[in-house]
Amino acid sequence: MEPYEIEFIGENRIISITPNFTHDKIYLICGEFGPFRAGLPVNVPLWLAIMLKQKQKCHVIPPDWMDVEVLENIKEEEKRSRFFTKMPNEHYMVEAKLILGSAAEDVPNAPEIKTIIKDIWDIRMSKLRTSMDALMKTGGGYGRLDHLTMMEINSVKPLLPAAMDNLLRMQMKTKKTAPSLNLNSSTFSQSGSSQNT
Amino acid sequence: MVINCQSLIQNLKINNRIFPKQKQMSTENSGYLSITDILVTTEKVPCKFLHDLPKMGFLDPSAADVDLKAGCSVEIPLWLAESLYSRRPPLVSVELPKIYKESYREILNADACAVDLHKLGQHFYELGCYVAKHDIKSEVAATLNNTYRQRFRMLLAASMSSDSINTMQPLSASERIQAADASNTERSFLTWLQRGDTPLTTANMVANHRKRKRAEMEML
Amino acid sequence: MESTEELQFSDDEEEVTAETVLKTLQSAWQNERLSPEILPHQNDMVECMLGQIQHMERNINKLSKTDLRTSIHKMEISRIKFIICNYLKTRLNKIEKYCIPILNQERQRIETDTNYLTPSEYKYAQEYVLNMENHMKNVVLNKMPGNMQVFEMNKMAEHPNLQTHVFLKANETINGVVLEDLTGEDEEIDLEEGSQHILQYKPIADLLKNGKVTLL
Amino acid sequence: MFAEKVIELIKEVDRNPDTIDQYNDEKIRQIIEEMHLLFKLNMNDANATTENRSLWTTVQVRHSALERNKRCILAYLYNRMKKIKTLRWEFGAVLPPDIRELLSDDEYQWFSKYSGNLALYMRSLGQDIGYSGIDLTENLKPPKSLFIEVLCVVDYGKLELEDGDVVMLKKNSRHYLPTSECQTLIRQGILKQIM
Repeated sequence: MEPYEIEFIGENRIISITPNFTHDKIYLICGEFGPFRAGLPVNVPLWLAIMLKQKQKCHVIPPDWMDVEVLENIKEEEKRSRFFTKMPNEHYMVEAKLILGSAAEDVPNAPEIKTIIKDIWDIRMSKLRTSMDALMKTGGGYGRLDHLTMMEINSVKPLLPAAMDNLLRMQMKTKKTAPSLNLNSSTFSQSGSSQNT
Repeated sequence: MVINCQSLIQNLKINNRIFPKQKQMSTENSGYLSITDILVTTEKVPCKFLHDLPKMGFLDPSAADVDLKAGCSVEIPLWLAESLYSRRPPLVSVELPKIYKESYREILNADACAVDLHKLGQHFYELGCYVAKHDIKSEVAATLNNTYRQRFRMLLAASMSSDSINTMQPLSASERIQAADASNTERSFLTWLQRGDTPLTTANMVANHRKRKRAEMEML
Repeated sequence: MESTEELQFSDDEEEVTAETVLKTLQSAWQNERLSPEILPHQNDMVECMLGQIQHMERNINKLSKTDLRTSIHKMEISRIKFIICNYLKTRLNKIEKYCIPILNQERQRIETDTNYLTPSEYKYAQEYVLNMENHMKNVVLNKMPGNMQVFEMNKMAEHPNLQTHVFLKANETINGVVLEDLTGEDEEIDLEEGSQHILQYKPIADLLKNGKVTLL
Repeated sequence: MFAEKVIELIKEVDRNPDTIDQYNDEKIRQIIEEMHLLFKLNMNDANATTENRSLWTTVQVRHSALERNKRCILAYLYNRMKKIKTLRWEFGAVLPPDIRELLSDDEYQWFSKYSGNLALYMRSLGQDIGYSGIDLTENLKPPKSLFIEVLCVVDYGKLELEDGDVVMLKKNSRHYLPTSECQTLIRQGILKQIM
């Protein structure tokens, strides 16, 4: 999948906004949202929040985890742990990119937050590359990847699954018991005769 | 609003139904129409003919005879070698190309990353899979496996590097494709991250034909 | 303009909202995109969503152009249209690529009423194979020497690689998934609810079709 | 050596994966000629195998070459078919003349049949609930905004929008248009999105 498709999936997440307008409930196919009261927080899907923000109809309320202290802790924990830590949000990268991209002024310390999130991403990706190399070295055909987010998983495609496929294919093709691959396995026959030497 | 889609429920139920186990081919697709497999099987391998082949002297460029005699060694394309080997009894015995022989296997097993597969074996893995069965000691299979696993870190490095020419240089044809795919993934992630929005773009073939047309016009 | 009211069914207690249908369709799309083989169709979900869109579009026309809701509804419709188009197109790509084995299996599945393709998709696949065969015969095969003229269906068939490795998340705990090993030492693993794995597609194909795992 | 000419065809396909070349009528003809020659030689030698049994081996070698030629020609055709399908999705049902002439007459006929089958399928979508079909060549990317700014790259002419407005698309003119109504023109390289 492409990153913008993962973003599309992540855009369904619900976040809070403070609208600057008043409106009754809006009935969408994906659920009902509102009522909207100017100044009062309300939950909407991320795509709608961004859309309203672009129309200057709301402030985005940053999710709890979008905070320097919280993120610094996550970053330290990620550095310390051999494993992948559980992220506060399974689309953290998408949410960060969209909110910091369209509503940076609603997020205190936005530039720092941006940097820390990218740091966390880089630490996790480097860990992921090390794990991939280890997995291939042991010749594994199976791996467990708890807590990796969809965007992170996507960033090792097609490399990791293709490499595992290649190893397996080579093993299958060179297996002694396997019948040899005949390119032209049909036997020659002509006008009904099928004699052979 | 009440929507009457009766069948919807049935469909939700289908999700809980156990689907019948299907019979599936367990092997990879034969690759009959695969361009890659065709190119791999064009590579030449040394063979020893076990029977006389009247009128086939031209297969051996070093001999002037009309006929090819049993016992002579000739390099022939893999597709022909495979076909002649699969006859009962086999018409040829296939020998290992040098990259799969013991001296190279030792080098590969010691440090696979030091070997320039671009120079020594464009289709190292693919060709290796075909010729592995001709190795009596069956060490080729292990070498292929081992080489690929060792060299995986070269793919990782190539996919991360901005200096693609140098890191790609020693890779085999299929390794290059994997490294290029991986670096595309990396690039499209970075583009996504840096740009606010991904613009709608001209379709690939449309753009490439335009480019080619422009290049042709400029040449005139 | 209400569309999220519960859809009601006379013969069943189950209630399905448009929201649920959309979620089901979305995960069908995701799984279809990520699985090597074609999955059972979800035509009822697609049609139900198309009906919702139609209904919504009619209502939008009643709103004034400046009404805030107009652009919000239009955006949501665009999003759902993207899912539907991409989902159907993904299926079409697989149907074309693996047309020969898909048609062979589908013929058996139709007999047991467990078809994977919609009637339109089935018709499309049949016509597609026929056109391919005719083209190859007309252009080259018929001009080849006698015994070379046959269109060899089995050789021409391209098969999905069911041994390919996929990423997945377990929607519920599943015990005893058997991972085949070529050395003959099969390994059994448990997939705990919420856990994520990379493994071969084949042993989890049925779990995917039963909604027990989601591809990532 | 056998079946060498056909490899030139295969390399042709391999070289330019993102464009389609002129159909190589002449080479196909030559390869089929080679096949007929091999076949004739085999017929003669097969009849002579009673006197010289080792000729049978020679027959088998030629037979392999025949199979190889067949496989490669079919792979050439098949890979072109894949590209022709892409043409349908990217350019639409009407091909620009300079692209059209890269296809053989038979290929163009196949293109028309493919296009017709696809149109039939797309028209069937949603028919049961009163739709007149869905165009799957649209909505290729997730929507980000309802309107986008575009630059017109060629003199295209009038474009009538769903709401009845008519826009004149002239080279280098800029427009603010509904995303859903200019996606196809962007794909076809007529409009370019301005970011």
